Amino acid sequence: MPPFPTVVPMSWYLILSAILFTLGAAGFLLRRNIITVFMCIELMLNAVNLTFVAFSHQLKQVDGHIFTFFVMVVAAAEAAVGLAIILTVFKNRQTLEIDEISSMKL
Amino acid sequence: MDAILFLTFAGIAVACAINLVLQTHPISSALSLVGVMTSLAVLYLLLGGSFIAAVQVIVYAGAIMVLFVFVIMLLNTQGERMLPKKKVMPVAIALPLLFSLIGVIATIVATQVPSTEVVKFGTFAGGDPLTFGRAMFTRYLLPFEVTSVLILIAILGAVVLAKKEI
Amino acid sequence: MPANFMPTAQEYLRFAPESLLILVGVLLMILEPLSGPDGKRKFAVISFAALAASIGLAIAAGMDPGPAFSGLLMVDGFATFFRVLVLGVGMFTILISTNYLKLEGHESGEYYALLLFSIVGQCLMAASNDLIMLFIGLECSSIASYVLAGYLRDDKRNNESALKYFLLGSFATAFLLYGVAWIYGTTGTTNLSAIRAFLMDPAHHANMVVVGAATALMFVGFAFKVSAAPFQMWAPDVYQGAPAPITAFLSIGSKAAAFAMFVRVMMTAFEPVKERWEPLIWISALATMTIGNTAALRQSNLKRLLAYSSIAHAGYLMVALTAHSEIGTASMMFYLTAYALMSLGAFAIVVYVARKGERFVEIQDLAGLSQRQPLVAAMFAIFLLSFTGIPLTAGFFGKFYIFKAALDSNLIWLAVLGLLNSAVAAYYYLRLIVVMYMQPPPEGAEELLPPTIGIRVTMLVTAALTIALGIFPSFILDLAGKSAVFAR
Amino acid sequence: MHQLWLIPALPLAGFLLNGIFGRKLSKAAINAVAIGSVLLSFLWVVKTLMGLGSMEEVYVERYFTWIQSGFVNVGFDFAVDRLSAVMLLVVTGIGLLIHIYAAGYMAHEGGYHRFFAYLNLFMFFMLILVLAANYLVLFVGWEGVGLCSYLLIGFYFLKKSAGDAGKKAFVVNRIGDFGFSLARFLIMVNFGSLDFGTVFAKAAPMAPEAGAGVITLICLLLLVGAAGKSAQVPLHVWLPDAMEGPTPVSALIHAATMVTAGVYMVARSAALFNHSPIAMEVVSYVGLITAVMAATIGLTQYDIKKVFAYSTVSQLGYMFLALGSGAYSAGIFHVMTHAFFKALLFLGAGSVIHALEGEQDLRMMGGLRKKIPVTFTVLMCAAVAIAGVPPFSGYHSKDAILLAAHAHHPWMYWVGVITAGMTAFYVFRAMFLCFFGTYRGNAHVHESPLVMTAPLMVLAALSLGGGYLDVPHFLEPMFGGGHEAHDETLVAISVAAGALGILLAWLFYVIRPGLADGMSRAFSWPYQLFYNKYFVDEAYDAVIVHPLRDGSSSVLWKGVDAGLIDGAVNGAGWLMRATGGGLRQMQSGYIRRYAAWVVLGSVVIIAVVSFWGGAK
Amino acid sequence: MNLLDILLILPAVGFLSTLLTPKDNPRLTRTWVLCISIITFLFSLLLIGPVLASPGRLALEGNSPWIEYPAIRYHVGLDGLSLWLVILSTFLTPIVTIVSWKYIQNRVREFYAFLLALLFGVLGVFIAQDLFLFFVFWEISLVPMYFLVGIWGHDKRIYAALKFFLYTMAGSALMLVAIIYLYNKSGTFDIPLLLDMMAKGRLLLSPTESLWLFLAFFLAFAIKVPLFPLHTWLPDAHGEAPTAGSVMLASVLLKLGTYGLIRICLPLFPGTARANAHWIIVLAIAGIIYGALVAMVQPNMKRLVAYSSVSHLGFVVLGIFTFTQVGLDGAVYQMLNHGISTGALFILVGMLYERRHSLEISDFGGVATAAPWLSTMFVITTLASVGLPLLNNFVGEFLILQAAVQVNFLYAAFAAVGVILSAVYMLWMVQRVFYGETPETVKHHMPDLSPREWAILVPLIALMVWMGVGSQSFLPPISANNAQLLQVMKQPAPPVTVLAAKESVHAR
Repeated sequence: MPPFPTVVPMSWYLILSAILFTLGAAGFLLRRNIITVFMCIELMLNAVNLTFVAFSHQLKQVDGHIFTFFVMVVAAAEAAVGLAIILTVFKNRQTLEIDEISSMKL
Repeated sequence: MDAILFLTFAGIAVACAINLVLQTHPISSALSLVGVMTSLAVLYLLLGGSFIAAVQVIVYAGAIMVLFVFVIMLLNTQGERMLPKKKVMPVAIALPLLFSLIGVIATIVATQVPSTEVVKFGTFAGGDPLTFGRAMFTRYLLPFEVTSVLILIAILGAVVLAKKEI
Repeated sequence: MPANFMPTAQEYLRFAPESLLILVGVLLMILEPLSGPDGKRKFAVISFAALAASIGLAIAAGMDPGPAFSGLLMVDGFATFFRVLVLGVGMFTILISTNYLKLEGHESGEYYALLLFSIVGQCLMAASNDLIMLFIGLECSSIASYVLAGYLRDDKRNNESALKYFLLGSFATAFLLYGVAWIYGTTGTTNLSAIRAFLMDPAHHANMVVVGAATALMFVGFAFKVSAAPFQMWAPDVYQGAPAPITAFLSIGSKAAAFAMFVRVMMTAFEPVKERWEPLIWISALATMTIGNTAALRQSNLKRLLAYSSIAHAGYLMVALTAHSEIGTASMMFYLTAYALMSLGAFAIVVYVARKGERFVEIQDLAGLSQRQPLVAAMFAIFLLSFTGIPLTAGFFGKFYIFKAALDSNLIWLAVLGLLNSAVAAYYYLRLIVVMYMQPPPEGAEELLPPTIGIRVTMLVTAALTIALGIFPSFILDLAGKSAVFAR
Repeated sequence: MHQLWLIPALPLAGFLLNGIFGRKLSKAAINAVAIGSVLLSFLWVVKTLMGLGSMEEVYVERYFTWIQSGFVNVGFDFAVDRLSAVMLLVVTGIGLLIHIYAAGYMAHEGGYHRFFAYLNLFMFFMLILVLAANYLVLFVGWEGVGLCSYLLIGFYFLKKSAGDAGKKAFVVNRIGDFGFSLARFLIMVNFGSLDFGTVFAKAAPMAPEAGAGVITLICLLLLVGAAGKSAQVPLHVWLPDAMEGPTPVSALIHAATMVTAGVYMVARSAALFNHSPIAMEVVSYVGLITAVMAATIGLTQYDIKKVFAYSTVSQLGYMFLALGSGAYSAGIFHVMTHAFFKALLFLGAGSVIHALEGEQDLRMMGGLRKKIPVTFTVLMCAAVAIAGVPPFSGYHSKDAILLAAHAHHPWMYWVGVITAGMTAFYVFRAMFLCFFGTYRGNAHVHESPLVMTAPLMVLAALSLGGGYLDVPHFLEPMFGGGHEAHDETLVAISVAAGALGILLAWLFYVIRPGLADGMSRAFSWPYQLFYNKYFVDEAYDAVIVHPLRDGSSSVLWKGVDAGLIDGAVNGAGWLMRATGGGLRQMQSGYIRRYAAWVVLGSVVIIAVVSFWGGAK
Repeated sequence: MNLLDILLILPAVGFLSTLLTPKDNPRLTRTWVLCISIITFLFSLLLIGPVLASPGRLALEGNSPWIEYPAIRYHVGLDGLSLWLVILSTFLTPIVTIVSWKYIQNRVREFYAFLLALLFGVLGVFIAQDLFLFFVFWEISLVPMYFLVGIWGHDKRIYAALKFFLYTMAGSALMLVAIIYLYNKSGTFDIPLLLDMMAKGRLLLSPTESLWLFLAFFLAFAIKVPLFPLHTWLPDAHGEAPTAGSVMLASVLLKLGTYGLIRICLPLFPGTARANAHWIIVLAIAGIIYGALVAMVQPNMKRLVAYSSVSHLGFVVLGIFTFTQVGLDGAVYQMLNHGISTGALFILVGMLYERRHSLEISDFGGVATAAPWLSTMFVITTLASVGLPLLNNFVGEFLILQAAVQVNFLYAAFAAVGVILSAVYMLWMVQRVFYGETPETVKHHMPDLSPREWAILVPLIALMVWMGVGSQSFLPPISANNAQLLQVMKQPAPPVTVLAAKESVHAR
C-alpha cells in the first residue's frame, strides 16, 4: 500500500482526460441516437480542454486557457449548426436512428 | 487535500461520462454530460483556471447544454429501442478498439510524462480574468475577432437550415 | 506582455482579403431580407466581385510578405498562392451555382454569404502560422461547408451528406485538437515556427515520443480533411449527397486549403521529426491512390465516381508530400492548380448534365453526349484526358512533376506504383469517354438545352487553362517554386 | 556487250502486254505477242551464243547494285558459260515449241490471255534463273518459276483440287527454298560474296572436307533446295499433283525445264559439292531412291499424265544419281535429252487427251493407233527414247549416267539398271494401253490440228537424234573429264533391261490382257503400296499438316492466346475490379463504422509513429 | 522556323481547320483533308535532300527551350532513320483519306480530325530528339487511335479500343519513370546530349540501373511492336478498327515501338542490350513462328493479317538485336516494307469488306472470277508479304536473316521457318477467298476496282516493286545511320571470315 499522495501528479490529469476522450469515442461508436452521438463529441472536446488547462498549469501560461476558450466557442457554434442539421434530418426522415442515415454507400 | 478533491471530482466526471455512454435515452445522457462538465469546472479551478472554470459552467453547462435539452424536447424522441436488425457496430469490435486507444495514450502518458510534474493548488494563478483578458485582446486579438465570424456562420447556418419557408 | 500589441496598418493590409469578404458577407446578410424573390441574382454578382477584389488584395498583400497579428498569420508566397487559388475556386463555384440555385428555387443571400465565410476560413488556413489560428480558420470553413452540404434542406441526400460530414468532421477535429493539446503541452507553444525551433533543439529529444503521438493525432485530423486513407470514407458519401456546385467547392477549395495547412504544419513544424511520419505518409499515399482508383472502377454514379477520383488525386498529392522537398511542395501546388481547373470544368459539366433535382447523375446519362452537345462532350473529354494524365494537358505535367519529385527523393517504388495506378485510373476515365462518344444517345431522351452562360464560361476558361498549362506549365510552376520555399 | 538482259526482258514484255491488255486483245494478237516474244528471245540467245563463240571463260554482264548493306553487296548480274548456254537453248527452244503447241491446245479454253501471260512470265523467270551470275539472282528466278508453276497449276482455279495442288507445289517448294536460302546465307558469311565466280574461286584451293564441315552443311542445304524444286524424295509429293495444270504446262514446267532447275543448280555449285564427299554421297542416294520409288509407282498408275509425271520424278532421280556420282555433264546431258522426250511424251499425251475430249484414264483408251496416227508415231519415238533403246537420245544420256554410277558404286549401277527396265515397262504399258487393243472409251476421237502436231514432230526428231549432240564433251572444260571407259558389257546389260521391260509390257497388255490384273492380285501388298504412292501424302497429312493446323488452332490460338495471355491480361483487370469491390466494403455508409475506422487508424498510427517511428 | 516545324504544324493546322469545316458538307471536309495531307506528303519529300546531304548525322535540327524546369527542350531532328518513316506516314495519310472516302459516312469531321491528329503525333515521335518530347508525342499518338477504333470500329470496338489504350498506358507509365530517372542522373532529356555524356563517361549507370532502365523502355516498346507474348491487343485492335485505322496502326503505329528500340534502347544501354539480346531474340523468333501459326487458323481476314504482322515485326526485332550493320539495315528497311505491304493488305481486305460486308473468310470464294483486277492486286500484295524476290519484303527478310546467320545459324534456321509458314497462311487465304466456284452471295456484290481504288492501289504496288528492285534508292541513308549507331555501341560486328564462321557453325 503506497503512501497516499498529498499532491496530484500531472499524469493523473492527463490520464483522466484520456479516459474521458475514449469514453466520448466509445459513445460515438456505441450509441445509435444522433443527439447522444453529438453529445459524445462534446465530451471529447471537454477532455481536450482538460488537457489544455492541465498543460497550461504545468507551463505556467495562460495560452492553454485561451485555446480552451476558443474550443468552447467553436463547440457552441458547432452545437447550433449541428442541432439545426439534426433537425432537418429528423424533419425529412422522422428518425434519429443514426444507422438509418445510410442511403448512400459503396 | 488536492488529491482528495481531484479523485472525488475525477470520479464523478468518469462516472457521469460512463453513464452518458450507457444511458439509452438522450435526456439522461445530456444530464450526465452536464455532470461531467461541472466536475471538470472544479478541476479547472484546481488547475488555477478560475476564469475558464466560470466559462465552463456558464457557457458550456449552461448555454450549450440547454440548447441540447431544448432540441431533445422539441423532437421528443424516445430512447433507442433494441431493434432486431443486424448490428452495425458490434461491441466485440468497438471495445477492443477503445481499450487499445486508451491503452496507447495511457502508456505514453505513464512512460513519458515525468512524475516530478505535480499539480498543487495555488501554484499557478495565471488563469485569472485579468491575465486572460490581456492575452485575449493583445496576442489573440485576431482569433477573437474571427470567432465572431464563426458565431455569425453558426447563426446564419441555423437560419438557413431551420427557417420556415417564406 | 508584448509592447506592440496594437496591429499596424501593414498587418491589417495582410488581413485585407479576409476582412473584405467578411464585410461583404455581412452586407449580403443585410441585403437578403431587403430584396424580393427576383432580386436574388445581384448576390451572385456582388460576391463574385468581392472575390475578384480580394484576389487583388491577396496579391497586393503578397507583395510585401511578413507576419501579422503577433505572428499568428504568415502572409508569404505560399499563403498568397493558396489564397488566390481558393478565391479563384470560389469565383468559379459561384459561376456554377447561380443557375443551379435558380433551378432548385433556393437562390438566396445566405448561400453566398456562407460561401464567402467558408472561403475566409480557407484563406486563414492557408495563411495562419499558429495552431490556434489554424484551428479557427479550419472551423470557419468546415462549419460553413456543413451547412452548405445540407443547403437544400428538403433533399434527403443533402441532409444525409451534411449529417455525415458534420458528425465525422467534428469527430476528426476532436482528434486534431487532442494532438494540438499534446504539442502545446510538450513544446509550450502553438506557433509553428516556435515548434520547429523547439524540435530542432537536440536538448528535447526526450519528448520525441510524445511529439510523435501528437503528430499522429494531428495527422488523423489533416488526413481526414484531405480525405486520405484510412480516413477517406466520408468523402464519397458527402460528395455524392451535397449539391453539385458544393461538391465541386468541397472537393477542390476545401481540399486545397486543407493541403495548404497540412503542408504548412508538416513542413514547417514537424520537418525535424520527418523520419517519424515519412513512412506513414508513404503508406497513406499509396493506400489512398489505390482505394480511390480501384473503387472508382465500380461506380455508376457520376458524382460518386468523381469523388473517388478526387480521393485518388489526394493520393497523388500525398506522394508529393512524401517527397517532403521544396520541389515536392511546388509540384503539389502545381498539381492542385491543375486539379482545381479540371475538376471545376468537370463538375460544371456534371451540374449541366444533372439538370433540375440532379436527376441525371448516372454515367449512362452521358450516353451519346457527343452528338447531343458536341462542345460539352469535347470539353469533358479534355478534362478526362487531363485527369488521366495525357500530355498537352495540365494533368500530365501535374503527375510528371509529382513523380519527378518523388524520384528526386528516391521514392522509386512509390513512383512506379503511382504511375501504374494512373494506368488503372485511365480505365474509368476512358469509360466515360466511351459512353459519351461511342454509345448512341438513349431513345427518347429529353433534349439538352445548350449550357447557360455561367457553365459555358467555366467550361471554356478551365479547358483553355488546362490546355495552356499543358503546353506552358512553367508560369505556374515557377510561382509555386518561389512560394514553396516559404513552407519549410 | 551482248545485252543479255534482252533474253528475259522479251518474255517479260510479252507478259506485261498480255497481262494488262490481254482481255481486250484477239487470240491472234495474243499468240503473236506470246509466241513472238519467246521466238525473239530464242533468236537472241542463238545470236548471243554465236557472238560469244567457244566460251572458254565465263562472260558476265553487270547491271546495277541490287542490295548493298554492310558486307553484303549483291549486284543484279547475268553471266553465260557453257552450262547456261545449254540450258538457254533447251529452255528457249522447248519453250518456243510448247508455246506454239499451246496456241492450239488452249484454243477453246477460257482465260486464254492469262494463260499465255503466265507462260511468258515463266519464261522470264526461268531465263533469269539460267542467266544468273550469283546465287541471289538465281534465287529470283528460282522463286519466280515456283510462283508461275503455282499460278499455272492453279490455272483452272474453279476446281478446288487445282487450287490445292498449286498451293501444295508452292509450299513444298518453299521448304526447298528454306534450305536454299540458308545455304545462301552461309555462303555469304563464309565466302563474303554470292557471285559464282568469287565463291568458286575462293572454294577451289580449299581441301575437300573429310568430316561434316561448313561446306558440307552448305551443300546439304543446297540439296534440300534442289530436292524441293526437282521433286526428289522426300519432297517429291507436289509434282504428280501438279498435273492438275494444263498439259502444255506439265510439259514445259513440270517435265522439260523448271523441275530440272535443281539439277542445274547443283551442277552450278559443282565447285562446292566437289569439296564435300558426304554431300555427294547423299545426293547420289537421294537420286537413286527417288528413281526407284517413282518408277515403282509409275508401274501402277492409270492416269496417263500421272504415269509420265512419276516417270519424270524417276528420271530426275537419275540425274541426281549422275550428279552424286560426279558426272555433272552426264546429268546435264540427261536434262537435255529428257527435256526432249519427256516434253514430247506430255505433249503427245496432251494431244491424246485433246483427241478424247479430256479423257485421261488409260483404261478408257486403247486402239487409238489407227485413229490418231501422227500422235501415235511421235509418242512411239519418245517411248523408245526414254526406254533407252539405242541409238536414240535416251540411250546415250542414260548410259552415261549408269556408267558413272558404276564407277561410283557398282551396286548403284545394278539398281539403276532395274529401274531402267521398269521405266521401259511402264512407258510401253502406257503406250499399249493407249494405242493397242480395242477402244474402251466412247468419245468422238479426232486428230489434233497441225499447230499442235508440228511441234511434236520437231520434238520427235530431237528425241531420236538428240543423243548425238555431245553435251558431255562440250561441258568437259567446266566439270573435268567425267568419262569412264565405255564398258560394252554394262551398256549391253542396261539395254537388255530396257528391252526386257518392253517385252513384258507387250506380254501383259497386248498378248495377254488381264495377266496384269492377275499379277496385281498376286502381289497385292506391294501393288497397293505402289498404287498408293507409298502413302507418303497420307503420312504427311497425318504427321505434319493436321497436327500443325489443329495444334495452332486449339492450342496456340484458343489456348495460349485467348486462354493464357488474354486470360492474364483480363485477369489483371478483374483483380483490380475485385480489389475495388473489396475496398468499397469500407464504404458501408454507416457513420459509426466510419468512426470505427478513424479510431482504428489513429490507434495504429499513434502506436507506430510514437514508438517505432524513432527506430530509424 | 525550319522545315521540321512546318512539318509538324501542317497536320496540326489541318486538325484544327478540319474541325472548323461545315458539319453538313462531308465532301468538302474530305477534299480539304485530302489537300492538307497531300501537301504534307509533298512537303515531307523536301526533307530527303538535306538528309542525303549529311549521312549519319542529324540533318535539319530544331532546338529551342520549351520548359525551364526541368530543362525540357523542343529538340527535333531528322536523320536517315527517321526520314523514311516520316515519309511513310505522310504518304499513307492521303491514301487512307481516299480509302475512307466512302467507308466513313457518319461523323466525318471528327474522323478526319483524329486522322490528322494521329499523323501529328507519329511525326512528332519520329523527329523528337528529346526524351520528354518523345514521350509527349508517344502519348499523343495514342489518343486519336483510341477514338478511331472506338467510334468507327466494328462490333467489339470498345473492348478493343480500351485494351489497346490500357496496354500501351501500362507500358508507357514505366517508360516515364525511366525517363525521369535518367534525367535525375544526367540532368537532361536530350538524346544526343545523353549519348555524348555517355561517350565522355560523364554519365555512368551501374549495371543494375541500366538493366532496369532498359527493361522499362523495352517493355513500353515491346508492347507497341508488339513482341510475343505482349501482342494480344493487336488482333483485337486490328480486327475491330475501321480500314483506315488498321492501316495506320499496322503501318505506322507499330513502327513506333521498333523505332524506339533503335533510337533509345540500343544507343543508351548498349551493354545491357547486348547482354539481354539472347532472350529477346528468342522471343522475336517465337513471335515469328507463333504469329504465323496462329494466323494460319484465323477465320477472319483482318485478324489473319494482324497475326501476320506479329510474325513480320518479329523479324524486325530479330534484325535489330543482331547488332550488325546488315541486321539493322534490314530491320529498318523491313519496317518500311511492312508498312507498305501490310497497309496494302488491310486496304484490300477493307475493299472486300465494303463489297461483302463481312471479314469472315468463309463468306467469300471465287472472287477472282467476279473481280479479276482486285484479285490480281491482292495476289501481288500477298506475294510481296510472303517475301517473293523483286518485291519489297524480300530485301528486308534477306538482310535480317543474313545477319541472323552471322550471329548464330540456329536463329536464322528457326526464323526462316516463318518464311515457309507465311506462304502457307497467305496462300491458303487467297485460295479460299479468290479461287473456287463463285457463290451467289459474292457474285452480285463484287464489282471490280473503281477508279478511286485504282488510285489507291497503283502507288502502293508500284512502291512494292520499286522497293524490291531499287533498294539502293532507300538504303544508303539508313545504313549511314546504323553505321553511326554501331559506332556508338562500340562493338565490331562478328567477323565474316571463313575461319570465324567455321567456329560459329561448329560452336553450335
